[in-house]
Amino acid sequence: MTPDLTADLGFLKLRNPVLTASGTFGYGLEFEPFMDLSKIGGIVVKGLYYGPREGNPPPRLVETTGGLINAIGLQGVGVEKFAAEVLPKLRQIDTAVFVNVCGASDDEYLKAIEFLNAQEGIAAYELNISCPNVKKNGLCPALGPDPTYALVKQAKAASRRPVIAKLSPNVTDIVEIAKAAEEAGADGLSLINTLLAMAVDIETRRPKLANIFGGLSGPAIKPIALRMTYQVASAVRVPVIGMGGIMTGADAIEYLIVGARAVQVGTANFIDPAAAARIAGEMKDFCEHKGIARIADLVGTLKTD
Amino acid sequence: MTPDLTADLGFLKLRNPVLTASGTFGYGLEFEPFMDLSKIGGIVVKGLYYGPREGNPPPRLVETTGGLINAIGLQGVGVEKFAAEVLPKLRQIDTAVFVNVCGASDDEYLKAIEFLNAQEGIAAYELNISCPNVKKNGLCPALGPDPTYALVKQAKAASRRPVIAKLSPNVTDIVEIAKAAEEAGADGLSLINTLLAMAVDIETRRPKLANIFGGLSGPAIKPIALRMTYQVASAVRVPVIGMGGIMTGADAIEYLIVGARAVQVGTANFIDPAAAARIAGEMKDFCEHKGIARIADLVGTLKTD
Amino acid sequence: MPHDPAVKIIKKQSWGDYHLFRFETPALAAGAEPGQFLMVRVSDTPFPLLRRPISLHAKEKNSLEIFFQVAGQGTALLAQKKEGETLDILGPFGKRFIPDTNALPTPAVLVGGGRGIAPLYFLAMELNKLGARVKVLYGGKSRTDLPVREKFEKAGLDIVCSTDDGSFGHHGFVTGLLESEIRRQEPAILYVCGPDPMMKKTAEIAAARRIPARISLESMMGCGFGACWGCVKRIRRDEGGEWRKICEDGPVFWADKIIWEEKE
Amino acid sequence: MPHDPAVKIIKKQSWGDYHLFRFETPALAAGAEPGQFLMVRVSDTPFPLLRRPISLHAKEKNSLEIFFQVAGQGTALLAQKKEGETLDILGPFGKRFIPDTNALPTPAVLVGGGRGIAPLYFLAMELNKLGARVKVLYGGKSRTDLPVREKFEKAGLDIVCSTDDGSFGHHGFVTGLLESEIRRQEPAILYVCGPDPMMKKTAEIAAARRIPARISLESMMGCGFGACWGCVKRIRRDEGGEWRKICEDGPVFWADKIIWEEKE
Ligand SMILES: Cc1cc2nc3c(=O)[nH]c(=O)nc-3n(C[C@H](O)[C@H](O)[C@H](O)COP(=O)(O)OP(=O)(O)OC[C@H]3O[C@@H](n4cnc5c(N)ncnc54)[C@H](O)[C@@H]3O)c2cc1C
Ligand SMILES: Cc1cc2nc3c(=O)[nH]c(=O)nc-3n(C[C@H](O)[C@H](O)[C@H](O)COP(=O)(O)OP(=O)(O)OC[C@H]3O[C@@H](n4cnc5c(N)ncnc54)[C@H](O)[C@@H]3O)c2cc1C
Ligand SMILES: Cc1cc2nc3c(=O)[nH]c(=O)nc-3n(C[C@H](O)[C@H](O)[C@H](O)COP(=O)(O)O)c2cc1C
Ligand SMILES: Cc1cc2nc3c(=O)[nH]c(=O)nc-3n(C[C@H](O)[C@H](O)[C@H](O)COP(=O)(O)O)c2cc1C
Ligand code: FES
Ligand code: FES
Repeated sequence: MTPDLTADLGFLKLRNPVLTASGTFGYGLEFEPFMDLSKIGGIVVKGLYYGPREGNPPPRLVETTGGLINAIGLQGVGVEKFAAEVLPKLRQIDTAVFVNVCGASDDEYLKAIEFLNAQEGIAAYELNISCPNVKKNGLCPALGPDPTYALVKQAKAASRRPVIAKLSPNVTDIVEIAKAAEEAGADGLSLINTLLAMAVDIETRRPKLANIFGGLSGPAIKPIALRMTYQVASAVRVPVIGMGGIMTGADAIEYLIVGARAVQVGTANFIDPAAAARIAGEMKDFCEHKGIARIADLVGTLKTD
Repeated sequence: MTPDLTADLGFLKLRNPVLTASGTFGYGLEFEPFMDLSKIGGIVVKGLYYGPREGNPPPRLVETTGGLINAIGLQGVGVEKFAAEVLPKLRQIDTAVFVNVCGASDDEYLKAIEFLNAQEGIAAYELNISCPNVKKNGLCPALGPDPTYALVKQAKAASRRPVIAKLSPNVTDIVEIAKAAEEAGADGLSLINTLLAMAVDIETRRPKLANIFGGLSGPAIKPIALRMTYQVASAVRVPVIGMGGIMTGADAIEYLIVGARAVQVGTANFIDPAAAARIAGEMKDFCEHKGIARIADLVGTLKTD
Repeated sequence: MPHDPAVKIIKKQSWGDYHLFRFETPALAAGAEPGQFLMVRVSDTPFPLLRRPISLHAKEKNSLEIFFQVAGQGTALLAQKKEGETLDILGPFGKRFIPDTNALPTPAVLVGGGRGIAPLYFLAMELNKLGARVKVLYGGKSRTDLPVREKFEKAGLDIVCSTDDGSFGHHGFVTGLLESEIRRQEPAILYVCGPDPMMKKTAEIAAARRIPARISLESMMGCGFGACWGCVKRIRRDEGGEWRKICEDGPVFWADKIIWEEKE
Repeated sequence: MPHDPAVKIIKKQSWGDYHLFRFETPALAAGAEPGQFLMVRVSDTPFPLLRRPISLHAKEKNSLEIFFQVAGQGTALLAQKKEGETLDILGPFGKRFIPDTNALPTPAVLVGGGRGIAPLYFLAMELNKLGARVKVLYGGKSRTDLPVREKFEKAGLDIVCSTDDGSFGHHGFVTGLLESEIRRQEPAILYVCGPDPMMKKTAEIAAARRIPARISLESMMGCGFGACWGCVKRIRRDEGGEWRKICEDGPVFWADKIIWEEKE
């Protein structure tokens, strides 16, 4: 018996619980040579501002033990070019497309949403309120419940589509922020974005990133991300999408067990461009092996007695 | 020419900038078979409550990619037994001894300090206001500026010795907490304690730690810890002691460059019980190689123009 | 200083998942005793981060042997090492199996399950030298799960096997073998190492018959030498129990001092 | 799908820090062109996390060669691999060195510094086949830093060397060799790969003499195939510059399009 892999986000049913994380999967098409994109639950495209963006000067990447620090700074084509050149191609592909929406101000988020509202072929918006690479010291709306509430509220009012708020791990109490987003009407929450980090070249005594700070991702952060996913999933009613360091089906299943309805695969895509499809396959194998009929039955089953 | 390795903490001069981190070096004596303890700057002993403490049930450890999650829960003998059985032996050793002081309430911290005030052979207290393994959800005073201020202020009043406040990384704005501790009179700041984390066994669907949550340490967290050390050292005047994932002399030098006057070596001691002495040696070699006459000249020299 | 950063593998034998290494290491072999273990660095990269605890399996003048089973990524990396390569090892650590010399004339029964047989060979050889009558009970899942059986036989040791699937020796668990052995002749002492349920069952049998038993416990170890307090298990004191370190106070304990965890 | 998870090393040669591997890999060799690179997984553990970019050094029907220098922990792990072992490799990626067929009769000069010689062998062999007159300038720190010199000679290619310490060939930088070569006979085109300062200097020489030059840039790469936007450098457009991906838009660029970083 083949297990039922569908993941129910409430506003949307996914073929399976594996999405690709924003900024680690380009606009999706880059991965077509490696993978059948209809084998995964969906793709979250690289963060888009309303207009095109230059991004940060290089070096933009540093590898660390089990991790990757990036300070790309959201280089991108902007929503217009995306709608004209990328979306038509994505519409040919049988997978759910999430657009990760960015803004330097609340208004810019809304402008991007309004423009995208008029385009077809988008399943939902993922509001990137948590990018640490844009403002100084990693500042972003997701660091406080008030800016989170205000922005999500406006985004919901402007949007004709479901809105997922993507949370930052660089906070004292992520549950407080999650609840603010939920109260403001978010249809779902995704977490975590990267952890603010740095590295130093001891020869030159310079930061290894031109931007000084960047965001840490990869297996190094999985234990922190899993803890936060558990805390948030235990405290809100909207669906939670977990991510951070997922490299294998087993990693993804840990996220489901602590309460995530779906997961996103990020850094793993760089090492294995077929990672998301492989992970979905490994999750299926796990279910078959254990006789789990519906993968959704794993969600939130952590035993803590 | 042999470089001058001394580290000046203001209230104390250390032979070299390498201390061992609390909870990773036992009470110091465990390491005598492996290392000449007079080769390092000093030792910070395992966290002590006023009374003896049972600690958490096992499993207490999980290894992760580049990291270690622990939920020891500060099992320990308490200050009286420490003073009677351990301190006399530590006094025979030519190295600075820091006592990491814990408490379930402000009063318990003060009781421990008052007792220790009467003992000889202690260089300073490191106030552990940041252990994530004792209360539910990792709660601890270092999560907020107000409890930090209140506790440090009382500890300073009670103490006849310098007080170092050990900060938590599980916060939105570590600079705010650092400043609160400085204003309350802390003679120095040490950071970071571990990051709140978890792991799940997908076979049993149970947390891999009996305590559910634990604290993540090791090279995985170095990029986050280094960033926080830089932020804090740039914002306070009191000396800063940096730690998190230091495995080599090069790692330690990164911390000095971002502004730490000394460092602590933690998880590395488990893998290489002579790590602290080795790291001090590697730092010396670096200075010799680069013609750096005084290691203190490296402190805070990060170029960010 | 019990640290040898370049222990040479002078012999390697493999049977499926099981591997045996012989090391040339006078530094670590000096004073090594049965029941003790080594902390082995299985790679020179930061992955995996921690050392792995592995028991002493045998000792000759300047050499030591370990016998291990691949259980995960660390032991898989260890298994890839070849003869002539070197390993960074700390140890030996821990409290030894104390040979109960009072009981020497009546047999000491050694009960090993799976990889738990590892420390019992070293112990059996020592007891043998001390003139004790030794009987070894060795349990595995199936015939291929008993790779060191012949080694005991070649050393002239009395060994009886069991397999869960009956493909070799007694059909059933090694604790079943133990029960019939006890019916035949009550042992003076038991020395036990194996999976948790097997050790727990053995402890129950020993308690019921009031046979003294020494059990070697396993635990997740951060350091192996008493510094991290990560490896504790519940050990009985006069009254109540306390968390004691397996690496330092153990790994060998009297069976009746161990308080077994209740898990679902 | 340009992914071969088990590329077999069928030949290995080593000279100190430098190593050459020949792979049997029809899948990756098909369509591989000079200037392109592979993304090589140097270990099967999570350390190091990322693949490493390595240029194509040579190609035969079903096989490819790489030539690399140990630069850090990743390349050190790669260097430990032995003949018969397999590697997980993606690629080839990137834009090739385009042979400038217009300029074929006058010489194409290939300028390589250190490990930067790697892609130039493949290119030289191709240009040679196309009937171009090729001259190779190869610079190293010292005599032992020129391990593939003989390989070029054996292939009948015209190669001249320089060493920083004068222990072999021209005493000085390879850019000095280039300047005298230009004085002798102005090349139709330059193909360049080496350390940043060497490439920058070559670009300056090329600009001053208005010689077209193609330069292969290096950069820290997260993925190698255009997905991470981590590898960018400043490349000129009509006016101003923009961050372009080295892995996808490069690694080979026209010299006059590259905007070199100003670093202290
Ligand atoms: C004192 C002592 C002596 C031992 N002697 C031997 C021996 O002689 N031969 C042998 O084959 N094995 C022995 N072990 C067990 C061996 O240490 C583990 O199998 C090994 O650490 C697993 O590492 P891994 O990376 O392969 O597995 P991991 O991927 O880390 O884990 C695989 C499984 O093993 C469990 N595990 C991990 N670490 C330990 C540990 N320290 N102890 C017990 N279970 C663990 C995990 O919970 C998991 O279920 C001994 C353990 C101890 C504590
Ligand atoms: C397109 C391309 C083709 C290349 N071809 C070859 C080749 O044919 N032969 C060869 O020997 N080397 C080649 N390199 C360089 C090679 O990729 C690096 O030496 C290698 O990635 C360093 O990895 P490491 O883990 O050994 O060093 P690390 O420990 O990661 O770093 C050591 C040093 O190398 C630098 N470095 C790290 N990654 C890169 C990178 N991707 N590019 C450049 N520098 C880096 C670091 O900044 C550091 O200074 C190429 C690089 C690129 C981008
Ligand atoms: C190179 C890179 C670029 C990223 N860009 C974005 C982005 O544009 N928008 C966003 O919300 N998150 C971005 N992220 C964060 C990831 O989506 C994800 O939250 C994070 O990497 C953690 O997952 P991982 O550990 O699986 O990579 C980026 C991450 C990386 C590594
Ligand atoms: C097993 C273990 C026990 C610890 N116990 C304490 C403690 O008692 N008091 C304390 O302040 N920090 C404690 N810590 C935190 C360390 O002192 C240090 O802050 C942290 O491990 C980061 O450094 P590292 O990455 O070098 O290990 C402990 C860490 C570990 C791994
Ligand atoms: S393993 Fe560290 S105290 Fe026992
Ligand atoms: S290396 Fe990832 S985009 Fe170029």
